[in-house]
Amino acid sequence: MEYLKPDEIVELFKKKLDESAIIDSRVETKTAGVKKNSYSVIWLQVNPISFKDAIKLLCTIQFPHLAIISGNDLDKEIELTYHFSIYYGGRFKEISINLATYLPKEDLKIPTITDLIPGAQTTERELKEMFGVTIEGLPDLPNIFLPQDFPKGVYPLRKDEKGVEIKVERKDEVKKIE
Amino acid sequence: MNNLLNHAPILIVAIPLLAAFLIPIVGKVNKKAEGITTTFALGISLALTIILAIKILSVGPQVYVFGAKSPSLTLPSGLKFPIRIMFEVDAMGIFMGLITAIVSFLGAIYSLTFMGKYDGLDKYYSLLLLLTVGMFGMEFTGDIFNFFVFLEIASIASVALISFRGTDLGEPAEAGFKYMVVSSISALMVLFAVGIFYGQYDLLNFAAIASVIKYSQLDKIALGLLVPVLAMKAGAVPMHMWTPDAYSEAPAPITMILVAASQASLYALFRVTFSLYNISLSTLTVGWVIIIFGLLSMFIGVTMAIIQKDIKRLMAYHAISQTGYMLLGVGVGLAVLANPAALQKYGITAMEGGIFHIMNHAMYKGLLFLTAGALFYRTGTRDLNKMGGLAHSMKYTTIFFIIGAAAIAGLPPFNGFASKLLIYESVYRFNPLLSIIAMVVSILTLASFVKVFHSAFLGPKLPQFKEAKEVPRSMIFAMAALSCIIIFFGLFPNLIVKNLVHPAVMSLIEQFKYTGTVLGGM
Amino acid sequence: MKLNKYFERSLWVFHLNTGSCNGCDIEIVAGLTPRYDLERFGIKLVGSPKHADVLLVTGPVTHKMADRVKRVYEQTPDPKAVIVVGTCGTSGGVFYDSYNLLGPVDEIIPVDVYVPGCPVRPEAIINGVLQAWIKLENLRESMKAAPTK
Amino acid sequence: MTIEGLLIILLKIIGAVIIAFLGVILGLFYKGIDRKLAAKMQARVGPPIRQPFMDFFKLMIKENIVPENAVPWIFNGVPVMTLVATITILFYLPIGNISPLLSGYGDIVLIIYLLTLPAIGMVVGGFASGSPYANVGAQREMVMMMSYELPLVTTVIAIGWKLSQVYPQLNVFSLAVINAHPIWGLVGPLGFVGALLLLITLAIVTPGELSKIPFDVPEAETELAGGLLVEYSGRNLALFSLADAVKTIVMVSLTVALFFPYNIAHLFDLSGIFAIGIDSLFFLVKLLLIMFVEVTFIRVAAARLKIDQVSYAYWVPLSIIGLLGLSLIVLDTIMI
Amino acid sequence: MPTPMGFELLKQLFKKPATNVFPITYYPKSILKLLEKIKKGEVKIHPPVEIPKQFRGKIVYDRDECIGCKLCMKVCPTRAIEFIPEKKKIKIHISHCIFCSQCNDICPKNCLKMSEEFLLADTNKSSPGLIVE
Amino acid sequence: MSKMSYSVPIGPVHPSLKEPMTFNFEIYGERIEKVNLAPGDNHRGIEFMGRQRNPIQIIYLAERICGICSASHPFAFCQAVENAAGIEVPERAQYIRVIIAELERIHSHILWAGVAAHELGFDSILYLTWRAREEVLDLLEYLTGNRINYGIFMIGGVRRDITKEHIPRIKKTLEYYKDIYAKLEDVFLNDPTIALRTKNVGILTTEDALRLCAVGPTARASGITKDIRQDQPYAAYADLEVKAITPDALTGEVHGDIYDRIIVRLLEVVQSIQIIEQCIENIPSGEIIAEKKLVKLLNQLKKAKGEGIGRHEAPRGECIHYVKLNESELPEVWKARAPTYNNLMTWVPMLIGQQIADIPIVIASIDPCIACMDRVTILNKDNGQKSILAKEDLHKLSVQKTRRITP
Ligand code: SF4
Ligand code: SF4
Ligand code: SF4
Ligand code: SF4
Ligand code: SF4
Ligand code: SF4
Ligand code: SF4
Ligand code: SF4
Repeated sequence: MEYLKPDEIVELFKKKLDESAIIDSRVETKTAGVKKNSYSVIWLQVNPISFKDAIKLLCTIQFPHLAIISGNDLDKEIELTYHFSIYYGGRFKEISINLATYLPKEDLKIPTITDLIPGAQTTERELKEMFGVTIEGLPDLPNIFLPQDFPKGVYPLRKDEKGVEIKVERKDEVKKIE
Repeated sequence: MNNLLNHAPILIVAIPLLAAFLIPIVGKVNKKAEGITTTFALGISLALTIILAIKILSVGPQVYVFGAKSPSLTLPSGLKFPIRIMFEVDAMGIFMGLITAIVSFLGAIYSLTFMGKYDGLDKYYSLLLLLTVGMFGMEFTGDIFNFFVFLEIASIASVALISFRGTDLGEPAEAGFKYMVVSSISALMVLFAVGIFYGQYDLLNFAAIASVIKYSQLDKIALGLLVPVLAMKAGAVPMHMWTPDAYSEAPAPITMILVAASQASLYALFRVTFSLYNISLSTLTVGWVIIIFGLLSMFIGVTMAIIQKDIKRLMAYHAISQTGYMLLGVGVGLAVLANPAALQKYGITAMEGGIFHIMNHAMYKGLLFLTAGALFYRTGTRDLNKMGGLAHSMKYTTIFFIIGAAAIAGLPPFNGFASKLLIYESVYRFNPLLSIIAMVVSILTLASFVKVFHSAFLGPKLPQFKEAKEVPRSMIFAMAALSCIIIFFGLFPNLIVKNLVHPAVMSLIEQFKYTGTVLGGM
Repeated sequence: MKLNKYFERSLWVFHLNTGSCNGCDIEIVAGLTPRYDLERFGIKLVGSPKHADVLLVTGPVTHKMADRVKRVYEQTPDPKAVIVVGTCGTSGGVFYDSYNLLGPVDEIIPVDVYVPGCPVRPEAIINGVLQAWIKLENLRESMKAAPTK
Repeated sequence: MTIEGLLIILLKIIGAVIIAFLGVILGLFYKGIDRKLAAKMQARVGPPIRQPFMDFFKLMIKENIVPENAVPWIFNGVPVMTLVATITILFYLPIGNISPLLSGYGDIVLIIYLLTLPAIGMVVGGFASGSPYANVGAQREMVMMMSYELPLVTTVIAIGWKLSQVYPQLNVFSLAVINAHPIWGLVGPLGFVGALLLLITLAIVTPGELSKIPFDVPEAETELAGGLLVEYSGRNLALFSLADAVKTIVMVSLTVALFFPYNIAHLFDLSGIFAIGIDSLFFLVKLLLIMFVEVTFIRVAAARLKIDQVSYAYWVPLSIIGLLGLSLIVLDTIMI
Repeated sequence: MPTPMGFELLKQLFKKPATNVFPITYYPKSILKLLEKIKKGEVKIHPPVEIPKQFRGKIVYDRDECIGCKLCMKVCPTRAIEFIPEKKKIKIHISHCIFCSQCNDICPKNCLKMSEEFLLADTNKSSPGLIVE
Repeated sequence: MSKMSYSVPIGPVHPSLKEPMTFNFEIYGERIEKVNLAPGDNHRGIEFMGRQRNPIQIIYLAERICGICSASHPFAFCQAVENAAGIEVPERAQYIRVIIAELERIHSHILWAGVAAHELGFDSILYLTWRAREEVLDLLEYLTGNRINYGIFMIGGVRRDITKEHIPRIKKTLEYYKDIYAKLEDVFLNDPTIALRTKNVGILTTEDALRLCAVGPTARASGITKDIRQDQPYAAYADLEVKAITPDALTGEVHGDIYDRIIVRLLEVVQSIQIIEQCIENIPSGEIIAEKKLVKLLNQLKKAKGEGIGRHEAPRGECIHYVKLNESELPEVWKARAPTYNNLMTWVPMLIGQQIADIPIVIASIDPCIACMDRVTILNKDNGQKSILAKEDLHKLSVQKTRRITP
């Protein structure tokens, strides 16, 4: 397997995809230990339209390991970050790649990647349940973490009116103990 | 009274026969009377059988010659051929007769309510009576042609009864048809054998043939015809394919009687081998043949049973399996017939076990079929998967089922254990493997019945059987009577073995006694 | 409810995790292992609440588990005792402010002994059992004194 | 019936009560020893030896919960039946040189059947409770039961057969007779090996009969949450645990009776009450040793097998060992 | 069984068990009487496994030193610390505390310490033993 | 035997699960046909709670995501915050972190070995291993002040130093494990009953492991050499030669069965011992924390802006935390991914076709931590909440039971 340098990977993405696909890119290099060996983390922001292509491209480099998808409710849109890593299996070879994409609240749709990476199912289902993102192409499976009779249209990790009502009432106030 | 007693053998047969013809007429007058009449007739038969049994066991075999001045007239010695038609009832015959009498009487009682919802009961009861007549006949007759005739009567009645639930219904009709084919073939074979004997010796009387039999090539052929055919009628593997269908499609009381009927065939098999041929044949070979039939029946029967879902089919396969025990016990006896030392040491015990098992089997298997009938009566299904939780509502049936199941599995202190114990404790001396297999099969039987018990009786109450309640009293009575017999036999096996089974076994072994009764001092 | 002196000598324990972090759970198992060996007091873990005398509950009670805790409690035959192991079961601990918790345990079922600690050391669990013994023996004494109760 | 007859019956009844009582006590006591030894081997202190008694008394005061789905009379009846069946076996077992209370024709076959009764009891009880776990447990117990029967029966029949060849006039299936004629003295070298194989067979059947690891699949705690007995509580559970304790004694004494019926009183020229005493003591020691080997040690030194592995183990290798033992004994006899 | 574990087990049969018999080996005749005896000093309980220095047990609070700055409350992950405004002092609920000692670290006056006491079981979760003032 | 399919629920309260989790199996005879996982019973809403606390408080929350590897989540979380806020960790602290993490790995793997043996009904091994485990717990208690939930991690470093006087004790413990390791290996790998139960059971092929994104020993036992300590070393691992362990190191082959998972974990115990030895050897001197004053630290975090990920190879596999700070006291995003979350899906190919009796050991074989996987939020809804196996379901199940056991 040929190894690409982090910058080359970013270049590859920019080259192979449309111009508008990669909105922003950043390569971070971190060091650790006494010897200050370094490793790299790539942060890419991808246009939702080209998102699936980006994943496909990623798969051609090496079968990537998907850690998880994290979400962040930014009022008007939702930011999804797919945390991947590639080139695992060799010392200091691994590169973390984080693909972020912003979905507007009116059009919360993203294609599934389970056809490429079956292991993504759990986290995609979680995403669907927690943020109400429609995963196109994901079979309509029952809830994985939420109860089956969870009300439709409520998405616990949203911060807007669709999130859960935050009603933290302490069952036993400290004072109650006395 | 004594006079009447002398006529007992014929009366036992004649009363049901008469009743059979009376039923349609009675039925015209009063529908309800049909069943009562049948029960009454069979009750008298039962009483007479018991009386006759006491007499035979104390006095010795009884002969009844038709048309003679004195019914017990034996042929004067020297006279060449016993020409007359005659009944000859010895300890073995009456042993079987008792089974028939008990089973048919209880069957009739059980039918009183069980068959209540069907039409055409006049036919039913007539046929039931005819079946009984056929069975009594097979057991009492001393004449091989008559045996054929009674076999036919029993067969025809059985066919009609098996398909009684409706010739337009697929399964009963098919089962009836199968049984008809089997019966026809066996009847034909028996007839051939009759021909062979008649052709060779000009004789039809068992005793007479036995006294002159030469064990010629033709005799061997006759044996070759009779053994498999009778084994088939008895439902031994590998000629058992008709039993599951017939047993499961016939109404429960009839199934019970059919079990006894196939045992009548078994009886005939023993009669042929012991009374007709006895040591003139190479007993070791034939004995082994029977043992192997027995082992096969035991093992295949039980393994087939385990996978059944229809409760009556399952029981039918167990019937096959249990027949194996009888064949095993008697087969071992036959195998050592020519070896008096071994016969004394364990052969007789083995045969006692086998013969005792016939009686026991008729009782507990009858009981089990009746409980299956009771379940069917309340649930309308025989499919175990559809039943469940019936112990909640049918307490008595549950208890009777437990008794029956424990008996068939040979658990102490029920009768099955008593006879199986006799078998285990004797056949191992012939070959240790026999006992091992017999015991293992017994455990498998147990396992199978535990499953049935679980499927049908245990578990939560099913909504569809919410209405199910205990079956009517006449059915309970029949089952209770059988249960009592089972427990009684199980608690006092020695009493039965000594007084009933042992004489029967001896009468099989001591061929000369049998022939001697008929042929006088010959 | 009947009590005899054999009851506390033979406490069979059913362990119920209602959303704990496992810290306490593994300490309970550790309590059974050679170093601590709870079995010398006749304590043994059983697999069915029907066999249990004591419920060892760990964890704040999550919504989903609340119903089950109640059911397990009901299924446990009398007489029975409940011991809560760990701070989070006692009061919520770090999980005090989650809306998904119905806990602490005593909100759901009656609790006899609390064993705070995060996690509790196995010896503290033994100490918890000791408290239960004391409570039971006191109870027996009082029942003897007033048998009508 | 004569007065003497009545007296004998009365004596037998008293004897039965005493034996039942002693059997139960011994069973619990040995269970305590078993637990203690197991704990010792696992480097623990373990419960006190009287622990099983306390467990029993505790269970007796516990509430008895009958599940909704169960048929109460069957559910409650089964434990009693199980216990009664096991205790009945005790009456047929010889203790030291005291011959069994009941003995007659073919008691060993009877014992084999009686041994199935507790198993059946557990199965029915499991089925009766209507819990899915108990159900699976009950199915497994049945599979187990069917599996270990062949080797068990082979062992018994082989010994009976050998005895019947040497003493044709004796009632060889009576345990008293077997007890009086140790197998080892009757066989030649080939038969000795055969008898050894049979002993191994019986030793491996024993944990199966008793549902102990590695054959405890019906109760597999981690899989079935207690399996058959999940739904049982209180008194019923106490009865089951008693039955289990007694059954352990029974199975172990069966090994003693079949293979180690030796007594030592005559070595010391003792007779009368002393002989009975010392032989009973010796019997208890034998029991303990064999229990340690067959039950305690095997159970702590093995993992639980799966049900298919268990039934394979019994149907194939063990049955072959048993049948091999049988054939060796037969060969031995025929060649002599 | 002739497996590695089998030998191991047999060996162990003749060794001393690894158990630390805290507080006593077996259940006593009567636990209440035992406690009495312990109180009187007639019986000694077997001590638990030795506790290392710096063990994080129940909190001790030096009330007089405390200046009521509430910093400890700010970092406490469990809200175990309650502020008593009238006295400008705090009160710690042990039943809430997870013994993280974060409050010790932040306290400017070092008036909080972790003790070695860890046998805290109680039948009442707000008993005086579980509240530090 | 019964040959009908039927479904069996396991959990959430089931003796083979130390934690609540629900499985639904469709079973044909004794064979598993279909598996449905229904996690969520242990959900405590930890990420949600994290939104209302400051990062220092979150450390303790992260620690209690799971008490078994209670160093892993704080380790990953602290790294994530440090990356997001640009805090440099002193080198000495990096070494101490690794020592603690590796000690924890020893404890966790030995614990797992005992649990696995217990699932197989082999309690003697449970006792043997857990007795051996006490030693490392004592050491951890000695170093950190607690047996479990050590509370030693802090943003920017560690809270307690490992001083000279600690070293002999650490060495003694390592010697103890070197001694006992041979015994453990012998007991596990040469026992016929264990082999019978674990060889060729619960197989996960290399391809499945890749496709399902398996991590940790579960992936490595299937032949994937994935180990962050090797792939993207952090803290002191960057100075050490750590190699991912696959079962072929011992047997020369990879089967991906439970036996292989046992091998991997056992070998990793040895590896951990070596790592700790090297760390003690090479530990640099210096500070142990970037900012000693907690108040200052809190203020620094309040002003920070940025995102960062922190990764740590926990005993069960990669643990990854993502933190986004946005000039606020509370973090904007905190996402924690525990190893079991990814390994969850591997149960399905492992379980299909196995028997009921294999369920506990297969489930245990990935060393699951349901506690940490279930941390996602769910709704607060007072009643009417129907769980996977409600009483009605159970009742229905028993009703259907007749269908199950068909002779
Ligand atoms: S008390 Fe602490 S250690 Fe115990 S379960 Fe709760 S959070 Fe975990
Ligand atoms: S424990 Fe095992 S056997 Fe029992 S129900 Fe669960 S999966 Fe089935
Ligand atoms: S030790 Fe921790 S939990 Fe306890 S009071 Fe202090 S900060 Fe709060
Ligand atoms: S931090 Fe210290 S001084 Fe400040 S309130 Fe807390 S205990 Fe008192
Ligand atoms: S009742 Fe439900 S939760 Fe409880 S053990 Fe049974 S299946 Fe599991
Ligand atoms: S023995 Fe059973 S209940 Fe006890 S810890 Fe093990 S699995 Fe849990
Ligand atoms: S990986 Fe598992 S054990 Fe480790 S911290 Fe996470 S939940 Fe706990
Ligand atoms: S599954 Fe989670 S809670 Fe259970 S032992 Fe593993 S880490 Fe602990």
